[in-house]
Amino acid sequence: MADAYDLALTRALEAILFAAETPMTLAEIARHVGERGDLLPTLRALAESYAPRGINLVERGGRWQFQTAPDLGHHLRTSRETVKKLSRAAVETLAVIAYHEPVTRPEIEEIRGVAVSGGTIDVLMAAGWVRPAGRRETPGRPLQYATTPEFLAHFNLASRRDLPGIADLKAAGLLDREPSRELPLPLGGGEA
Amino acid sequence: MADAYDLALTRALEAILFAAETPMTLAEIARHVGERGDLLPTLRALAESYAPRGINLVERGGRWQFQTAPDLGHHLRTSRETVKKLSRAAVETLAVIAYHEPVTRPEIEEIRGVAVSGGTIDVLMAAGWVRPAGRRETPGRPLQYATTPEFLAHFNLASRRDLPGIADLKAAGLLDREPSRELPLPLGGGEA
Amino acid sequence: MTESDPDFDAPVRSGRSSDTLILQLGSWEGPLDLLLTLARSQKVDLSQISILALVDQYLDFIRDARALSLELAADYLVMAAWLAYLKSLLLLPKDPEAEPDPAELALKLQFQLQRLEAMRAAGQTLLARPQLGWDMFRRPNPEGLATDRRAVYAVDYYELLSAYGAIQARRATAIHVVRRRPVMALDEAIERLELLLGRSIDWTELARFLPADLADEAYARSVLASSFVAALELARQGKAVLSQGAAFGPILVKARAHG
Repeated sequence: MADAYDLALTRALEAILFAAETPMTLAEIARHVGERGDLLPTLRALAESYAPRGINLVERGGRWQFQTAPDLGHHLRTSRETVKKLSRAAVETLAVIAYHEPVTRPEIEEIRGVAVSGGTIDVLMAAGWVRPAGRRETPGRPLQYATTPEFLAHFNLASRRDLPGIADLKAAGLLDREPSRELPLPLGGGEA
Repeated sequence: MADAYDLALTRALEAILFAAETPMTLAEIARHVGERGDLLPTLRALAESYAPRGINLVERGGRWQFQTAPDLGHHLRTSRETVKKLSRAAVETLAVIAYHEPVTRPEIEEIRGVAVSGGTIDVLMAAGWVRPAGRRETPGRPLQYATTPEFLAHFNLASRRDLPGIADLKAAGLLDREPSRELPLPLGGGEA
Repeated sequence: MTESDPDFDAPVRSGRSSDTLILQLGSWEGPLDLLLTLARSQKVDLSQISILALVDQYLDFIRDARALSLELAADYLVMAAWLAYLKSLLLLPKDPEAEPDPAELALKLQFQLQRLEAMRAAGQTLLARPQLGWDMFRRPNPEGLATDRRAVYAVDYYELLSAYGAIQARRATAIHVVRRRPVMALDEAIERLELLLGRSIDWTELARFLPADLADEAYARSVLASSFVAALELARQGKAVLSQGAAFGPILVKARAHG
């Protein structure tokens, strides 16, 4: 990190990510800095140098962006900001999609035990958190849904692996379509 | 700068200025951080710490803002090349100019047997292969066109003399039909 | 009202527990949700719940609701019927041949309840996380990164040369040679037919006036066509009379007697 080359690259990365209108993939960043070999180590070092600051450089769903540190929201909120009030059905549907993706609507309905209204998925798509993700190659070719990088960015998740408790849920067999033969493990404490 | 209080203030200032819609006055910044005494020393120290970076904190007319370092502007613009296919009319026009230069537009039209649109020659000039080459000293003083060194470079030609003559074209099967006897060979004499 | 009395606003009808449930009738999102709520009232881990007790709870709830003539959506009743069936299977002596296996059905129900509970908790955990636009902020008005599109034209040497070749080929004076084709011209046909017809006043088939040895098929068709048109022309001129008995029948021709 100390030599002149890395300094120039680091400065370029800072400027590009600062000016970018949307979070950028590695390929997009590379197009702006030109051919400079592997950017990832420099990006990671840069992110680390920003970690204690009020501005953070983060990777969310494979896209890099600057954002303010999550603990400083109270300095920044104005009367304009309102938390999107999601219906219980929307929150639950979002969780089902995030933890089971790609998932079809019949599967969402089976997990929730009720019909999912078109409006619910619509709200999640309008928020930019959910997208259609191709068709399942089964009879009827039902449309599948998955979350977007914007969903990860919104909830400050680096990747789906960081979804709270996902490893435990998976180990407990609760992300499977069918119960496993053995009795499922009890849900772990408060986390799930 | 080292104590915890200043670190918290510095982080808040970073976040506030990063998330600001417009450059902020000291009073506006103070409203966001609450009563914290004199902000100016902390702001100046922060500006100094950003000075070598790709993002700078600057004061302009009493207002503070983050901006990209002025020497990095070239990274914020990139040019992407898109390959376009040259139209048949443009290729023919280019060929006529190459074989007959300097040549006027009426002459190109006569040789091709069809009208040549201004756009066609514009495309060839935009591609960097054709340039205006003075006016012909005849009535109406029509503009003449010629090829550029880039044209030669693109086709890997040392000079226009390397262009094959009619006989060569015929031998290579590039003339579908036999030209009439009376047709003067365009590459006659010293001109080409 | 005194603030020291927290129960002041409590519902008066808190005597019967089923009442409390029924008062909340609208707040369940379907039978599975109701089942989950009932299961939670067992106050044990969902993996330890008694399915039989749960079934009884659900059936009691539905019976109470019906006793109060409350309208229940059909899916609540379908679930009630299914649970009653499950209960009967579970109570019967264990039959290894039973299909479906009641234990497996119970396990599946338990799995669904656990999974719904897990997703519900996950949703709440997500909402509790820092959120963009509330906890974290991006720059509101980034300058943006510009991409200039520059066109690069593709043309290779061969294209250039063949284009020039094509121009030269176009410029070449084209000499069109018309191949002589074996035809019988109309004038010739008229002259010939008129001669053969003579002054005959007998009806004769037109085909009999055609030359006999027509080896060349193209020429034969030409002769037929020309002779037919010649016959029409002679009829128009009043020199011949034509007759045809039926469609596609033989065409008869004779000279017209001049009065």
